[in-house]
Amino acid sequence: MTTAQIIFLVVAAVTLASAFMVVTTRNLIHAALWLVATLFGVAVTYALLDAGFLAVVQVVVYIGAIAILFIFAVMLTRKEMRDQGPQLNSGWWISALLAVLTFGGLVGMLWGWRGMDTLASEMPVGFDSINALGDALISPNAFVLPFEVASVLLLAALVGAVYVAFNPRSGDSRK
Amino acid sequence: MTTETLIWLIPLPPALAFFLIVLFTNKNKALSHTVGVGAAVLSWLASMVVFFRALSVEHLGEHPFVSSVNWLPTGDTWFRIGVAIDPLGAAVLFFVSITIFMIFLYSVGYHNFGQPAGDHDRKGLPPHGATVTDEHGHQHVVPSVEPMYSRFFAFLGLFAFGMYTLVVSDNLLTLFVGWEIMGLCSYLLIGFWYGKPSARAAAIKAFMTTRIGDVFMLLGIGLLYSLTGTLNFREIFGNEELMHTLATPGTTLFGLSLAGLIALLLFIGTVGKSAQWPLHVWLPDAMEGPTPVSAMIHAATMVSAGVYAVIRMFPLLSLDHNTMTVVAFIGTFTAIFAATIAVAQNDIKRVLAYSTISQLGFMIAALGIGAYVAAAFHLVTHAFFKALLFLGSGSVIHGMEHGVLHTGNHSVDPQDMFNMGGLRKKMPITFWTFLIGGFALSGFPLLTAGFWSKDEILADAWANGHLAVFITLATAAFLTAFYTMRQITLTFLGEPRTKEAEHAQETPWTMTVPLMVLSVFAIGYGWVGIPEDFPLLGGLLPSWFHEFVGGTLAEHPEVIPFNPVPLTVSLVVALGGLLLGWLYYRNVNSAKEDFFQIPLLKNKYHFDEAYQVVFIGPVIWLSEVFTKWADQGVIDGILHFFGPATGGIGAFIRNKIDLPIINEFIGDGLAAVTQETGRTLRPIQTGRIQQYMMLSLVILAVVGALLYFMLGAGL
Amino acid sequence: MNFIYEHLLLVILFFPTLAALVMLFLPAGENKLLRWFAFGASLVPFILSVWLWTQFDPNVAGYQFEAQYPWYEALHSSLHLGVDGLSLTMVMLTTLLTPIALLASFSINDRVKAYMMLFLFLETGMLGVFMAVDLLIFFVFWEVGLVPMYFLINQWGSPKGEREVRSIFGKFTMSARNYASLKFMIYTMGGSLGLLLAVQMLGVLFGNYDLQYITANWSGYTKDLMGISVSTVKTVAFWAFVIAFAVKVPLWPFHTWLPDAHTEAPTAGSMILAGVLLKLGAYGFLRLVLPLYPAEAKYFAGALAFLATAAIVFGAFASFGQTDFKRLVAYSSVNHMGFVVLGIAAAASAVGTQDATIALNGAVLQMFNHGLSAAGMFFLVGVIYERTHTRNLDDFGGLFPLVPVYGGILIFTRMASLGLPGLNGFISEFLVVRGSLPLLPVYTAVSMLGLLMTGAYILKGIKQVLHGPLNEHWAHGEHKLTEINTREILVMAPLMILILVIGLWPAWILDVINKAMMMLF
Amino acid sequence: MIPLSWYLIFAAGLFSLGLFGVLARRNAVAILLGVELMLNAVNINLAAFWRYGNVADMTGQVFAIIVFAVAAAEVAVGLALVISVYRSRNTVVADEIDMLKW
Repeated sequence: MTTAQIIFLVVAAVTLASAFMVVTTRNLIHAALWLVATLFGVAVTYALLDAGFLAVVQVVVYIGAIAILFIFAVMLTRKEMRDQGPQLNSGWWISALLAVLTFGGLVGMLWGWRGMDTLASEMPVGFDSINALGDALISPNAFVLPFEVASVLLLAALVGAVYVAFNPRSGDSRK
Repeated sequence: MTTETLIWLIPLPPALAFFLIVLFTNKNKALSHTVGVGAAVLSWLASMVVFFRALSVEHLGEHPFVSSVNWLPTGDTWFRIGVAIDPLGAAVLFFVSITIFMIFLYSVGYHNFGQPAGDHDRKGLPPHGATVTDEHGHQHVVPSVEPMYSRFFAFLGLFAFGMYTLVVSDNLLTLFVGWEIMGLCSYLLIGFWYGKPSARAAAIKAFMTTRIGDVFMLLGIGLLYSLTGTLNFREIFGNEELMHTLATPGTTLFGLSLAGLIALLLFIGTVGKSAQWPLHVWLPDAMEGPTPVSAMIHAATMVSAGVYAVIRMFPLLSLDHNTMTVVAFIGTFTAIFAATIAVAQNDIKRVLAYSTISQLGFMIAALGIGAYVAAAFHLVTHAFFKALLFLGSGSVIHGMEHGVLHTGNHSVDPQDMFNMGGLRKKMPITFWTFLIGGFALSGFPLLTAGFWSKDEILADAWANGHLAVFITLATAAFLTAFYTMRQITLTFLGEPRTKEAEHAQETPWTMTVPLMVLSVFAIGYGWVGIPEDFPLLGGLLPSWFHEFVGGTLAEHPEVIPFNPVPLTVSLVVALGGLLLGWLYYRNVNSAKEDFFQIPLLKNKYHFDEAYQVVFIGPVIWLSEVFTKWADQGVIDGILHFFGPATGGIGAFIRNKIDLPIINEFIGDGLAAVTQETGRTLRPIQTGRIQQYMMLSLVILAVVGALLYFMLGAGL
Repeated sequence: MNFIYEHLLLVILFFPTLAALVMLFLPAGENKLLRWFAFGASLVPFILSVWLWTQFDPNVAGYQFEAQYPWYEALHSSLHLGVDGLSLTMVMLTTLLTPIALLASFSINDRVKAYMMLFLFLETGMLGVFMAVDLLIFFVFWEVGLVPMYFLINQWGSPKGEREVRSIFGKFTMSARNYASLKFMIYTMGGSLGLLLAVQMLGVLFGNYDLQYITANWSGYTKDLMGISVSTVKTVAFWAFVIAFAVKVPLWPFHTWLPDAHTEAPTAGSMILAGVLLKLGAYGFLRLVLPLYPAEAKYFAGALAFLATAAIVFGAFASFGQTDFKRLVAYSSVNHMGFVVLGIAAAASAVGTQDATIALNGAVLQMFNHGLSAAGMFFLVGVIYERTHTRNLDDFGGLFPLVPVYGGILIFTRMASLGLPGLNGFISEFLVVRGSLPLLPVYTAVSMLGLLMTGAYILKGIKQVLHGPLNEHWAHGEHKLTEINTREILVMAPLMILILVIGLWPAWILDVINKAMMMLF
Repeated sequence: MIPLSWYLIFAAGLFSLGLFGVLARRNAVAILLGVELMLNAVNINLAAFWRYGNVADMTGQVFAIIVFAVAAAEVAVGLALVISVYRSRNTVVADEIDMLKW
């Protein structure tokens, strides 16, 4: 057991536990907060994988924006739900079974794969992954087009979200 | 100015006058006739200059005045048009310019210039007279001015242009241009009083009848042009090799030589234009035109053009014996045929019209027997005396109309000779000039021009051994003298038969001056053609005409020796006819007493009716057939089969295939099956997103497992 | 200026379309503005074609002012334009008649904008045919011209009249203008089906549609095609071309669309229809049939001449039999265009001889002349129809005293149509007769019967309209016939001047035609 | 050193938990929470494969970035939809939002 392994196992356990709480806790606010914890765990995992940029983006975008958005959404819709009543469907055990089966299936499939025990090679000396990522994103030979498409997608989502969430009864002064 | 330039200019003034009057001066009567008469004077002056210059040239026949320009490009070469004056052209130009000038002058008076506008006159109808109040308060009816006065001068101008063009042309095409323009003018002038249905019909009849001839003539021109590559008279006739080729007998239809065929086609044009049998029917009807000016145009000038054209083409004509025979036959037959009809006519102008046809027949017959100088001579003299007669008859009618206006009895026909009588005293100038013209027409011996020219034709016929022609023409000449005397007697001699005739009046100077001028020529022009060896008179004056016009051809026609037989015959028929006419008709007072009112003659041998049945009826029937039956029946019928047939096929496909099979069975059937299936499967759609997802996961798992085990087993 | 000169044909061709598109943005109700705009716009191509005429060198063989623009690369078809003496004459005719027709249309008050736009589109369509040096372009413009004409007849045709269609399936009725426009469209399209197929075949065979290239190679082509002997293919293709053009000319027995279409079309539509559209067919004969199929044309010259003679004779007879003034004039077009084809047939039988050249000169000049006189005639019929709302000859008669100026113009134009020497029709008819007579003597002689009947129906027209006792019905009150007005005289004036000028001095135009014909054949 | 399999199994677990949340939770917002978990699991995989493959090839990371973008978009639109539905139907329970059924 190396230090890295121990760190990984701890992080993984915390992350999975938080994730479990996300899907099971009754209070949605709590669920959202557990999600923050999970996301944070994933960010640490990225760091472990030497993907520093991803780790930072994970924290900034997921925790800083998405999770907060969830909390807002929960608060906006919470009035009726309170915390009463079941938070799970009546057929939740089928879902659980399916989830377990999926996990089993995935693990089972992975088990026979030869690359399972591959170890990470050393990072090349002087290799700056952030620099390389930046190059890849804006290089015409690489991913500038998907990158731009993603930005268009975001813009479309922005417009769409505003349009969908817009309340014509309260906010539309034109009517 | 060179003579050639002058010749080019001759036809121009009348054409300019036409455009000036039509476009600008048509509202002003005085200005219009000034322009018209002025143009006629200019052309006349130019013609006289050309004529006298032509006289001064020796051997004009070999060295005529010619000038030409490129006109139509035809492949590598050009078709050239131009002018030429040779002896024949000069002679014709002489009489044409004088008569045209006289006509213009005469028209001023005839259309009552200076008289008030009519009370009820309308455009398109002859003037009916105007009521005027004199200083004493009496109301008179006086002749009224023609409502379309200016237009008449415009038409006359165009007509003169056509005639001059025809005369000065050096080629057949421009001759044809002038020919057709005159055809148009004759149409316009005959139909001048278009308000009268009879005039309207006569105009069309004239145009169509002459057009039959013209169409053949055009074919002839086309044929000649394509065979020789030119239409220039001199180039064709001067080319002996070509003429020889054309004369090769038996190469075309009916065993005619090419020359014969072309000449025949061209001659048919003349038959139409010069109103020869069987296309003579239009000329008498053409008298519907304004009396008598347009009639005079048709009779004295335009119809001469037909003869002129044949004389022009004489070298070609004479190449084929068969064509010559046809020409001689048609001429001779027309001469006697028209003369017999003329005997039975009562309308003063119609008598003259038939006499014109008959006289033209003389000329054509002369050409047919080869006496082309005689024909040309008769052409000129006839033009003078027939113009005189027509103008004279117009004067008579004008005088009679005066009488009609005076009495106010419009039922009296001012043109019927049986309504006249005794006009000698009322209209002395008209009488004397008419008498001169009539005697010239009859061939009154020695004194008149008609005698010399007619005598020459008879002499030629006799000398060349055409006995049948000689006898027929002599008979026709006798009839001519007879009906001319009948006309003079009925019109001028004896006592007035009606009140109107009593009140007839002499016509104004613009009408009588032309009469006097023309009567001078009707007498004097004969003297230029007295044969050299004529007893007593021969040699007193040189036989100028024969010398001059005979020089037109390369080969100078031989002078026929004097023979007493034709001279005697001519003397007998002329004097005999005149005498018999006077003796018989001085006692006849009405149409009923007239022995010669034979229905067959009176009805012109029923040619009009026959043509109506044989030609016009079928044409109208055919035209109906072509529209109603062929186009709208057969062709459109076939098309109308396709339209509805396509529609029918469409309907069949729709009703029998599309609707039952495709729509109901396949289309609706599939829809029903789909619908039923959908209805059955509908409960699956719970609308719950998580159930969908679970289902898809289960299916994914099952399919994935299947694939994994099956493929995995295979791998 | 330099740009215009270099692309002169393109500018002439598309200026009307451009103007029509600009018209889209003009206010619809401003009839006066729309009329003058369209008229002014149509003058531009005319002025440019006069310039073209002056710049054109008749002594140079082949096309001039050639210009090639990419169009359909995949098919190797390009917008290849060019004019020679033949097309130049026709371009002149088109650009001359369009402004005149537009000026004649000033009395149209119904949907002026659409009407004027259609007319301008029509001009482009017609000009395109005359300028095309590419078979596919030729065909495209050939069909383009139909569409505006269809709508002009269908929408602005004479509103009255029902047409009873009888067939073996029974009878039904439809409005006359509907019937006429449909007939016009279907007839022409049906005729050009074979043309399309034949054009496609040539295109496939040679890999491009360039007219010069195909002309140079096709007549000498001897290999079998698709397993069929080349002579069979050529014969079939020849007849496909001939039928397409024969419908348009129209030749007997493909002519029955013409009286209907002419009669129902609006006045200016008839003018253009008779003046230019009929020429497209004859132009097709000269531009495509004779150069592409010299051997077949020679072989079938007799058949063509037969149809032409039939058109001349039957057209004249049928015209004589009409009681409808406009229909009478319409049938006269059949008669006159017959002479064009007679000349072409004669030339086909002996290409290269002087007779053939003369016949062709006559045919082309006859096309131009008929354009002038037929346009004039239809306009004059329109003038009187506008005032009286009837075309029945029996309703007229005795109008001369009421409308002397109109009468004079009518007689003048009718005489031009009759072929009176001194006016233009004579020159061309004489040349055709002169050229055809030695080559096809029998047909030419028979066609003289048609020439005779031409006189008959023309005089009938004059007699029935103008002559006769004063017509009281049209003389007074609300029916009072008014004299032809200044605008209408202005429409007729250029036509009449040209008729007279060509009649007296034809060399200026005939020289261009003659040289073109010499070099073309 | 950590073998690749650890990351993969970790990601699989995270994914399965997310899947359970998506399938079992009633609240629409909670379903979206589950979706986020699943997306994170995928991202872990992408990052891991990048690290254990050719480091110079940035495809894995780029994909992860794009997944971030998609996730952000999805959340924004998804939550907007939820709020919109909540306004009109006054519920966020997924089972009750079944207007799309037959």
